[in-house]
Formats: sequence, structure tokens, C-alpha cells
Amino acid sequence: MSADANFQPKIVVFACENSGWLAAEHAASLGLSYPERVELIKLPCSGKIDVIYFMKALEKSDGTMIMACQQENCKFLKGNVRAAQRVRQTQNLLKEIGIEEDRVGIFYLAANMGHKFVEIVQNFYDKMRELGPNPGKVIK
Amino acid sequence: MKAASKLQRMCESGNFVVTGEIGPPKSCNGEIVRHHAKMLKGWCESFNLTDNQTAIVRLSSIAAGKILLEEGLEPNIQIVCRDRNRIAAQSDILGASALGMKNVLCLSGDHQKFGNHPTAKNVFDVDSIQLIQILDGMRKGYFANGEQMKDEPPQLFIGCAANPFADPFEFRVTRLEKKADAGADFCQTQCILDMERFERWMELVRARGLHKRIKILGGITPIKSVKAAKYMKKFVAGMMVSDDLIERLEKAEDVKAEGLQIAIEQIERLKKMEGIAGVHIMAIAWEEKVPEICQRAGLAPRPEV
Amino acid sequence: MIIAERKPIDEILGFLSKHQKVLVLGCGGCVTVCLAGGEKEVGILGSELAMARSKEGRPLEVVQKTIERQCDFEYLEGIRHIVKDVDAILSLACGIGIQTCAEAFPDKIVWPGVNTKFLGVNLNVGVWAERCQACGQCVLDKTGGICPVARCSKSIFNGPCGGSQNGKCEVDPDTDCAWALIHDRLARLGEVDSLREIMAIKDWSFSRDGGPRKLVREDLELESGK
Amino acid sequence: MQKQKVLVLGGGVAGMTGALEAAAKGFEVYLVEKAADIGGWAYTYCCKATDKCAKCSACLVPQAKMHVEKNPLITVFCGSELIGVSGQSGSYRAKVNTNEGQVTELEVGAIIVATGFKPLDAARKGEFAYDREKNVITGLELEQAIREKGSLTAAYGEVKSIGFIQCVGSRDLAFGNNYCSKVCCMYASKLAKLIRSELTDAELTIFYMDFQTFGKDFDEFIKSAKEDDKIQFVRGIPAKIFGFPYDRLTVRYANSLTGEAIEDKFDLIVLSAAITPCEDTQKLASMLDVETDEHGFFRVTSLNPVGTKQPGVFIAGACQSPKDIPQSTEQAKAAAGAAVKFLVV
Amino acid sequence: MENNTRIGVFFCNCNGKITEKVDFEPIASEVKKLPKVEYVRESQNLCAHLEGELICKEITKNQLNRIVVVGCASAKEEGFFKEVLNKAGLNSHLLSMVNLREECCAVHEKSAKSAAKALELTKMGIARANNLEEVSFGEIPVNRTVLVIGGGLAGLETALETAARGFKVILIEKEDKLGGRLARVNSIIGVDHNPADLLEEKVKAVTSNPTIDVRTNTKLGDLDGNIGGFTAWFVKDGVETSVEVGAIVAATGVQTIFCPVKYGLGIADNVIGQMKLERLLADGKDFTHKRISIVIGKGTEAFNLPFVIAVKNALLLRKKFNATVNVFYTNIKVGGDNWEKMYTDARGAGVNFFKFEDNIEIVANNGEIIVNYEDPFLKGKMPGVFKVIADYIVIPEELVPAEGTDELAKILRLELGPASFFSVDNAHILPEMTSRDGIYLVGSCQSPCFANEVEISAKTVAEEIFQKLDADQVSTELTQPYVDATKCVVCLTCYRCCPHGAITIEHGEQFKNLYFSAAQMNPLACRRCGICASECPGKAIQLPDYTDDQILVQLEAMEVLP
Repeated sequence: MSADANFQPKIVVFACENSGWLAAEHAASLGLSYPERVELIKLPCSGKIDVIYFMKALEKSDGTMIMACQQENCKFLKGNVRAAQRVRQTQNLLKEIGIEEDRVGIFYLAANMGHKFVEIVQNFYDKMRELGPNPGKVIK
Repeated sequence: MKAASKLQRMCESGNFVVTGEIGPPKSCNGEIVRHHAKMLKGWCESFNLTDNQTAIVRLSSIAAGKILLEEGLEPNIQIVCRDRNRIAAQSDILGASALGMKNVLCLSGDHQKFGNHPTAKNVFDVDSIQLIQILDGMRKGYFANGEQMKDEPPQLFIGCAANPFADPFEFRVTRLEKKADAGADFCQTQCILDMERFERWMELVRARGLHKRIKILGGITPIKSVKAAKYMKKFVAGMMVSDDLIERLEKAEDVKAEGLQIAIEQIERLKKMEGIAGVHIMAIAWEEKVPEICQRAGLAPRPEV
Repeated sequence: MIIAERKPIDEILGFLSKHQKVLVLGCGGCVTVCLAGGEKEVGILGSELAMARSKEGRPLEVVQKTIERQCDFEYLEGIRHIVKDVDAILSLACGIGIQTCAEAFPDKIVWPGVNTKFLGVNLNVGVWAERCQACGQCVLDKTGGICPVARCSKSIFNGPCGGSQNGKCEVDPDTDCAWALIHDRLARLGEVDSLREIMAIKDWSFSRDGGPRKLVREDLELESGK
Repeated sequence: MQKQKVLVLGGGVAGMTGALEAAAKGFEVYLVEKAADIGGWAYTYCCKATDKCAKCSACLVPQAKMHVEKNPLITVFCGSELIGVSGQSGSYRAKVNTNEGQVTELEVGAIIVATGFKPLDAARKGEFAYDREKNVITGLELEQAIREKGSLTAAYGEVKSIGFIQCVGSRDLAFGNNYCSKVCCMYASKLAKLIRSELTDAELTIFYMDFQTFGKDFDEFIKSAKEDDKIQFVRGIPAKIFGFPYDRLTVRYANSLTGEAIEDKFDLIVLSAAITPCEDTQKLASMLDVETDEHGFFRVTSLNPVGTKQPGVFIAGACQSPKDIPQSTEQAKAAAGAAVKFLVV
Repeated sequence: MENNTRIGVFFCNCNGKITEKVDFEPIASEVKKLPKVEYVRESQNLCAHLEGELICKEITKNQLNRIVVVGCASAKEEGFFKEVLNKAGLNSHLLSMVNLREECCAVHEKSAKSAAKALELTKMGIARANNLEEVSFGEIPVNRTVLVIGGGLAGLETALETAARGFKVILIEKEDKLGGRLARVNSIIGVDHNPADLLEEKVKAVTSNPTIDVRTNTKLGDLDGNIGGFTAWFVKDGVETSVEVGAIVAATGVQTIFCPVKYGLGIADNVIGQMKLERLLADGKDFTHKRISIVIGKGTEAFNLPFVIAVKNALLLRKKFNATVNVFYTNIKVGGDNWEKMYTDARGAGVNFFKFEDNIEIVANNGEIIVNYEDPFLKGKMPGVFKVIADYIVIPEELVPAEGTDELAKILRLELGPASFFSVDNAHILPEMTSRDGIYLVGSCQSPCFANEVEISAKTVAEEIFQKLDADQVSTELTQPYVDATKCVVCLTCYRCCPHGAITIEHGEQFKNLYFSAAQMNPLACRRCGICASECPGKAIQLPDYTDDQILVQLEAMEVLP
């Protein structure tokens, strides 16, 4: 799909420190690897994700996601539910302005799922490659 | 004081009253009204002319009433609060009266959402009970603002609707009472497709002695198909269709014949019910069956009063 | 409280098409509470507009600001220096705030960023419902504290109409029938008999129908008699 | 006055929780673990969430481990063993053989025993061919494989048909195990559900005696396992497993409804091996002078479910009876509380 | 201090693990160019003790007030560096960790790309450091009274356990006397004591304890506040009184619903439930040589309690009265403790167990009970309906939460979970915890449980409360979200969103806004998830260590490539 075969998307991963963050560490300890242009920002709970974080991330990158604890396993009960809500909200915003809504997503995993972490990141990366560069990036 | 319409005379005579209904067309073709008038002449005392029913634009009820008068039938003009404020309503009453129309039925009116102009602004300046009050005042010689008329007041026989099938159930009787208090002379009910509930309602009506203050005409609608019955049960607000009735239609070999038969049986039952002054037959898009129903229910010929 | 909702983005982008630098102006009053035009929404909309215009290849500079209330001239006065540098203002306040803003800055284009919907209540996070139509003459004394003007689809005073079933309105099955609510509440309070009286025809002249309204209380005016 | 110290034996879920609780109350804790690292069995379990969390609690164990390691009040002795105790409740001298081969003497006021369990050696059930067939594994092995390799396929290759056999040594008088291991029905069905989410077409069968699932929504879970995930539940434990045909397994079992003998082919058989007491339970019990029950688990007093006949020795976790992670955690909290209370009062 | 930010960047090559993939020099030289970066240093193994002392020295020498550690970010190391900062007299929250090891070195090969990433991660960490804020400790005065709701075994145990830890206890019971279901049973599973004796002993212990205030005929009417400072309103005979408590334990238990109609039976003396059987046994009713059929399962499957009780009573009836006992079951759920043994004992003693799936029919016939059922095991060989005649039938009772549980849940602001029992906070962490700190559950009100489980629960909860409220003043780090009152419009969004009920709206002159009010997060009840901060429409709420600035500057530090 992408015009440029060398295109390397940049991805901002917001990660709950109880799942995504620990899973990234687990992946590292298992010796797995994933693309370089994927960067993590730690949050105390996926419920801390804000639409504005996603939007600001997309001003800079090609795709962004929140990694949350498994459904019904949020340490704070409702964090991942609120996060899913905000992902939907962001997707609506993107749709409104004609940017692929798939550029933002929520993924659920547990602290001991290093493999899953890599799988999620790699799949998302591949998808962003297919979509090509984010047309909405704001270059100042 | 009250108008001497045929309908009024029949109501006061103690005879079992029959009224019918004609829906004006969605065009200016008066011949359609005339055609129905010819077909139904003599079978009922008076015929309701609906006022932009279900909020769909139609030939005006007063104009259709004029055609009926020309054909020798007595119109019963429906007037809804949705499209007129108190000024237009009074003006229309004066006009209808000038043309010789005496029966008026006051309704709130279906919400425009259900019609073909859902984005229209509605009026609802007054509600149906308040409109009855206004009309009652007019026939006494006063406008709604209290100003006395300089001339002869209009002669009006005022009707209203009652829906025993809407909620809250007990309050439905109170509402009829309010309408009687406001000055309504007669009332036509929503079509009865759940006789059991209707009877319970009538019990409450009788308990309050309302049947002595207002003439109650039970609404009769012959059902053409099972689908129609189910649709009404499910989708029409304020409508109840008993499961027995649906079952009976489902079992019937000839559904249409069964529908007519049910309507006839209902009329027979209403005839015997205390407090029922007559029936109002609403054969929606099935007007040609009204003579047969009247014939078979023993309502013909109509007595002269 | 006034309930508002952000306008569709296409409409807003249309307004702003000829501008290079706009001020997205939030309001700390009702629209913050109803999550339509507070600081957070200003941020989100600002970002969305910037992205949309980047995508079109015509970058837009967005200045963001939220003030206490846009329906007070004094608060607007405080941002005059910001306003002077922008092409236009996109106001996320209710219709009142937008107009006040336009009045305060006669030389600046002011665009509406929200649709002002109604006066209502917050039933739950993300759910609002209409409660008052500002008809100017309250009848809640007679209707058990439930307004037939704002909450009945037909605004009738002697309801419920024939479309009321199971406590729901015929117009929308998700809407409570206001008259069923009135009836039930008065029944609960043992006051249902009061509904047997016919409610009088309403004087709509206190409502919008009497022309734009204005309230003057001479006892409060700073320079009364002027 | 200097506070007494607490000795925790065992670094699994119960031991870690007990240590953390005591430390949270400001007590210095010695945690003695036989293995090379703390974490216990539960640390090796995989997450069983599919689209939703399966509430297996495995993810909590790394978190607990992290907190133990971070806690300055807890001193961990890995690869170490208690070899003797002297003194009495309130002032014990515990001899610990540490991993460097040294013997250290620790002075402690209270002891929390949380030595956990040992899975039954499945080879003892000869008919299941555990020691002969590589595709006959235990539930614990399956957990570890999924956790480390990421998926069933990654661990065992293409698998079309999997059988779970419950009650391997549990409720089995032949082994003297007149008790139910309590957790197997749940973990087996959770694992089956997890595998279903990976392999949509595989045949999954669970052979069971009685379904021991407890809790407010576990029945719903089983129902959905049966209906949504098409997991077959066969009542009756197979009689024999053969390594036949090549690379596959033949399982012979009786249809409990008709009584007729059936033989089915499987690629992988997972045995729910019984939870049994650790070998050294008896030795430890006599060292501490506490009682064990007829199955060899530590016995607690009738009205004090963490107490023993020694006022300073407390019991927590699966060394007392089979338990899942939350139950072990809960009992460990209570045990730590009782120990602290004992030391303070 | 804002104008005087001095950042120190410490690189750790993690004994070469990091530098084998990423070179520090180019990063260091880039970093040095950044404003406010005053000090850059690389070392072999930063988390060694000696290094800690060195960092301390460098902090003082260079007057550093923000520290960036570039290395790994495992929890252990973070704790270590926080201590180092403390020792150097810096607030431990002025630390920014860059996780180069796990995020870059361990997962990427050495390349220009990974070098670029390492630089960017470092820049992000430095940007965050620029925005770090101090967090202080607070002393929160707390009330050390525990309110226990319910006077059954769970309530009594909890009262005793908490009182033993030095708490004042108020025990309220809606009935006129203590005991709950304990007063109505014949024997307790897993407990040797006679229930009546046990109850007497416990009630005596509770009533004679001067720190336990027992109030019968009393209900909780309303509740305000949070852990350490609840105000509870009691209703007794229509009169309301209020008390201050620090923690609340719900021990309201279950009730059983006996519904013979469900089995096609009417009310009769020989149609009984397990509770009634317990009563009859306790009253000394003679069942000698009677024929008794017991049905278990069917609607009670979710819990093992009814199964174990049924097995217990079956064994007792068989042994004590030599009765003919037939048990009809769908599944035997006897997992745990020694119940399996009880089950095999029952079989051994001659109790008959019959399995059924769905087909069971019970008929009352002239004082006799006939059970017709189909045996699924025999279906193949001996198809047909079997008939068992009995003098008594014991049918399953449904276990539901005690009456008023839903009302209490509303007052406590807790959600009810499956089957309308109290929902526990993330069930698999600790069954006693609720979504609100300071409110706990003991006993069957969260799920029907056994006496020994109640004991553990009571102890665990007492321990939990003791941990939280161990003194009249609780010292805690004030990492809960703070509110910028000038931005707070008191819209209640946060109040409604908080899953832990930790937010209150406070009023006072100190809140400099139009309303003289603002939302405030209780530092003891708040669990620092930050949901409120991200919901706030006025952006008035910030979560320490994760403020919007701290997160957004990280994004700003990233480079945008087209």
C-alpha cells in the first residue's frame, strides 16, 4: 500500500505500569525484539490516558496506542474501561478530519506477557506501514 | 344553547349512535371526498373529517366538511392543537360554523415527528382540553380572551377523544372527566382492540357517573390482516391489541372476514354495555365495508330524529 | 445549566478556511461542566484543527485560551491583547458567550464552535436531559416539580395525551412521558386530585413569544432612574 | 526496645505476602527459600486471559516479587534451608544453611511456615504414561511452556486435539489422597479456554469426576466454556494412555453414560497432578513441634486457621491444604497479622 | 527554584550491557548542549553502593536539583536512586529514569536507528526532569474506631480481631440480638464446637470487651467521608445519631430462600430445607430409622457451601439415627479442606448418592415423598425412571445476599457484583477489599463461605485496617492528585468518575475561584490511578509524577519526521 517501501512509522505507546510497561520489560528479559521507532511513555494506569495525549502524540507520530490491563483486571477497576472510551473518542475525532482511525488503538495484556507485547507492537507497526505516513502530522 | 346537529339529536334521543370517518386526500381532489360521501351516505349520523392526520398534509377538514354538506351528509370537523394557536383555532371555528358545520372534535394532534414534515415547528399553544374550554366559551358568546361576541355565537356540538389504552390507566378516566368539565358533549374512543381493558375502563367511568355527563362512542376498527394487528400492538403508542384477537386472526382461514366478524361482535357487545351511547367506526382505507358492518351489526337503517 | 455540544468539525473547518491564526476560546462556565468547551475541549479541538489543516497542507496556528466566563464583558476584556494578534476567534461558549464575545470585539470575526442545545441536567457522565425552557412563568407549583413545557413533547398542560404508554412518550420511547411522571409523583405525594382541575391557558408573552426578553431590576441598578 | 524479627519459610505467594505484610508493620523479616530464586510455583504460571481477564491472579506474582526485592526490611536467603530450631515461642534461634554452604543463626520471635506444595509425580500414575510419552505433560509444565514460549503452538507445534485429565492423584485412595486438590478444575478449564482462543478448531476435552468450581460467576465461566468455546466435558477418568499411533496418543476411557469403552486420539495430554505436601513437611513439623494432618499437610487449630499448637508458629498457603493464589494471599495476610499480634502483645 | 533548574544526567552502562549496543559519547555531547543540563557522567554500575555515595556528592557539589538516570528502570533501581536523592537532601520525586536497557538495548541491534532512539529517550527523560515537582509528606489525623455492620459470626470475629489490635469498635446489628445464622444451626463444618456454645462464648467476649460498643436494632442510614474520617448515621427506632469512624466492615451475611414450589411441592412438615433441618437437629428431633431424601444442586451450583452442608447432615443423619439417607446430586463439590474425606466417610457409612442431570421429579403423596429421577450412568444399561420413597425431603435453598444488601451498597457507595453479592475489588487480589479503602467485607456478604474462611477473613481485615490506621496520625506521601482551584468549576465529573469514592467537594476561602470550592482527593482513599485528572474538563487536576506537562513535554522532545 505504502508508496515508500522504506517508510518506518513512528509509534508512541502509552503503557500502564501494571501491564504494558512490565510486559515490555518481560519482552526484554526474554530477548525479544521489535522495531526501533516505537517509544513508550509510562502511565500509572491506562485510565490516565487523555484524548489530548493521543492527539499530541499523533501530531508527532504515525500511530499511537494505549496498553492496558486485561479487561476486568484493572487494578483501579475502571481505568481500562475509561481508556477504551477515550480511544473511541479519539477515533471519532480522527474520522471527522479524514485520518485513519486505526492510527489509535487500545490493546490489553498482562505483566507477564512479553510475547504478546512484541506481537501487539509489531502488528501495529506493520499496520502503520501499510497506512503510510500520518497526513495530520504537524510540522512546525 | 347547544347546536341542533343531527348527531346531537341522536345522542339526546337515547338511540344507539353511529358515527363514521372519512380521511381527506393528500391532494386538492374533492371528488375523492365526494366518492366516499356517496358510498357512506345514510349509514351513519355524522362523519369525522380528520385534520392532517398523523401530521401529514391533507385537504383541510373544513373544506372537506363543506363537500359533505353538499352531498347531504353531516360532518364532524376534527381540529388539532398542533397546527393552530388560539387565534387560528377560533377563526376556523367561526368559518366552519358559517358554512353550517356544527360538530367539532378537539384533539391534541399527532406529533409532527410521525408525519411527513418532521422538522416543522409545532404550536401547541393550547392543549385539547383548553381548546374544548375555548369552544365552550365561544358557543356561550365569548372569545378566549373573555371578549363578548358582537353577533350570534356559533352553535357547536363539542367532541373529544379518549384513549383507555394509554397510561397511566386510572388517570385516563380523570382526563375524560376533565374534558367533560371543560364542556365536551361527546367522546369517541381510540379503537378498541382489547375489550377486556376497555371494560375495566368503562367500570371506572361508570363509577364516577361520567357516562351520564358525556356521550361515549366506542371506537371500532375492523382489522384487515394479522400483520396490521401486530404492527399496531408493537409500534403504535397508546394502542393495545389483545393476544386473543391476534390469535383469532391467525387461526382464521379468511382473515379479512374474521376481522369484520370481530368488529361486528364488538359492536354487539358495546350495544349491551352500560354507559355506551354508540359506536364510532373507523374503517381506515376500508370505508367500503362500513355498510356491511352496519348492516350485519343491526345498525341499519338509521332512525330519524 | 446550559447544555451545549461541539459543532461538527467540517462546519468549523469551513468557518476557519480563510484564516491562518485563530484563537480557540473556551469558557469556564456551563460549557466546561457539560464537557463541550472547557480547557480540555479547547486543547482537543486545537489539536484536531491543527492536524486537519496540516493534512490539507495549509497549516493553521492555534492559540488556546479559556476564561472564567464568556458571558461577562470584564472577563473578555482580559484577553484583548491575545485577540488582537489572531485572525478570528472560535468561541466554544454557549450562544450567550459567543454573542458577548462578538460584542466585546467588534472588529474580530467570532465563529461559534458549539451548538447550544438546551437548559438541562447532568444525569450521568456523558448524559444530559432538558429540564427548562425558560418560558418566563413557572408552572412547577402545579405539576409536582416536573415541567410540562420543557419535558412534554407537545408542551400540553392537561396531559397525558393519548400516546403515553408505560410511562414513555410516543415521540421517543427513550423519553419519559412528562405527564406520566407528574401523575406518578403527585400520586406518591397524595396530591393527584389536583390534576382534576383544568390547567388554564398559558400566557406565553413571558416566553420568547413576547419578543426578546430583558430583565431590568431598578432596585439593583447602579445608577437607577437614569 | 528492639523489635523481634519474623522468619518466613518459603518464598512463594504465601511466603512473599507474609513477608511483605510483616515488613509493612515495621518488622524485619528473614525469608528463607530453598530454590535459587523466590517466586514459587505461581511465578511460573502464564496469564490465562483471552479477551477478558480470567482472574487467574498469575500476574500478581511478579508484582509481589518486585515488592519483596525492593523492600529494605526483608532479607532473602535463596537456596537456603532451615536445619534446626531452638528456643521457644517468642525467642527462637533458627539455624539456616545458606547457599554459600554456611550456617547462619537467626534470632526470631515468630515463624511463618509457607513452604507450599509439591505436585504429585505423575509418573506414579503409570497408566497415563507420563514418564514414557513426551506429549503427556502436567498442567504446571503447560503453564510454564506457555509463559515462556508465548503460545501453545510455539511450545508444542501443531496440535489438533488436547485432553485434560483431572484428579491425577487427587481424590485417590490408592495414593491415600482422600482430598480434592481444589484448584485443578478451574485452572484446567481456564487453560482450555486460553488454548481455544489460540486454536479455534482444535478438539479440547476435559476428563473429570465432579466439577469442583466455586464462586459467584464460575458456573457462568464453565457454561461459556461448554457453549461458546465448545470444550467437551467428559465425566470419567481414562483408564489408559498408549503412545500410538506414531507421535500421537490413544486414550482409552469409558463412556459414563453407556459404559462402553472408547478410544480417542490426542496430540497432547495434560495431567492435573494432585497438590501434595512437600517432602520435608514432616521433618519441618517435628523440628518446629507442630502437627500435620493425615495427608501430611500442616494442621491448623480448629478456630484459628493460621495458628498451630506453638503460639509463635503460623501457617499460610498450600502447605496447609490446596489453595489458589487469592486464598494463599489471604491466609498469608492473616498469618502475618497473627504473628505481628503475637510479637506485639 | 523554577528559574534555577540544574539537571544532572547520570549514565549507567550496566556493566557494559548498555554500551555494547549504544555509545554514550554522542548522546552525552548532545545532552550537554541542552539548556539547564549542568552535569553529565557515565559509570559502570550506577546502582552499586559506592556509586550512590558518589552521586550524592556530585549533587551537592554541582547544586543539582533534578536527576536523570539513564540506565534501566526496574523497580528495584528506582527505589535505590530515590534513596540516594533523599540522602543528598533532594526530594525523591525529582528523579527521572530513562529505561535504556529494556526499551532499547535489550530489544534492538546496534545501529544508527537504535542510537537515535537512545538519544531521543534520553531527551524525553531530560524534558520530563525539567517539569518535575516535589512531593511532600503529610500527617493525616485519623479516627481509630471501626464500625462493624452485622452481628453474626463474621461480625463478632471482626469485632474481636480489631479490638485486639487496639481499635475502638462499634458493632451494629439490625435484629434485637447478636448471633445471625450461627444461632440457628446445629453444627458447623470444620469446627468441633457446638454452635450454641461457640456463640455464647463469642457474644460474651464481645459484650464484655469494654472497647466494643454493641448496638442492636440499629441500621446504617447514611455515610459520609472517607477512610480515617467517615461519619456514619445510625438509625435506631427511627432516631438518627451520628458517629465518627475510621473504617467500616460489612459483615451482613447471606439469607436462604426456601422455595418448595420450585420443586413442585407445597408447604408440609416433611418438606424442609437445610436450614430447617439444622434447626430440627438442634432441637433434638428424632429421625431414627427415617427415610430421608436430600437433593443438592439445581440452582445452588455456584457455591460449594450447600453441597458440603448436605454431605455433613447426610452423614450425621446416617450415623446418629441410622436413617436411610439418599442424596441426589448434580455435581459433588467438596473441594478443599477435609470435605472430600467427609464425602467418602458418608459413602462408607451407607449414605446413598445418586446423580441426576435435569430429570428429577418430586411428588408428595399421603405423607410420603416420592423422588422420580433418571440416572445418567445407568441410562445405557437400565433406562427408565427410578423411584425412591422417603419420609422427609430436604430440598436446596437458594443462597442470596442478606436483605438490605443493595440498600447498604448504595450507602457505602459500593457496586454489587455477580448474583448481587458485594463486589470485591478485583476479586483475585483480596476478597476482603472493596473499591473503597477503609471499607471491607468479611464473611458471606461477598460470597457464601465457611466458618474457617470467616476466621481468616476477619483476621485479614483486622490486619488490613491495622496497617492503614496504625496511629492517630497517619503519615503518607501526598502523591494523590492535586487540584488547581482557580480552574476547578466544581462540575463533579471527577467525583462521578472516581472508582474509589476518594473525591469530595470542599468549600472554603482558600479556594480562589468563583465558587470558593474545589474537588479534593483524600490522600488515604485515593489510589493514584489518575482517572480524575484525565476526565477533568477544566484541566484543573494533576497527578504528581504524571502531570500533563511531564507527559506532554516528552512528546515535544520527540522529533517529527514527515
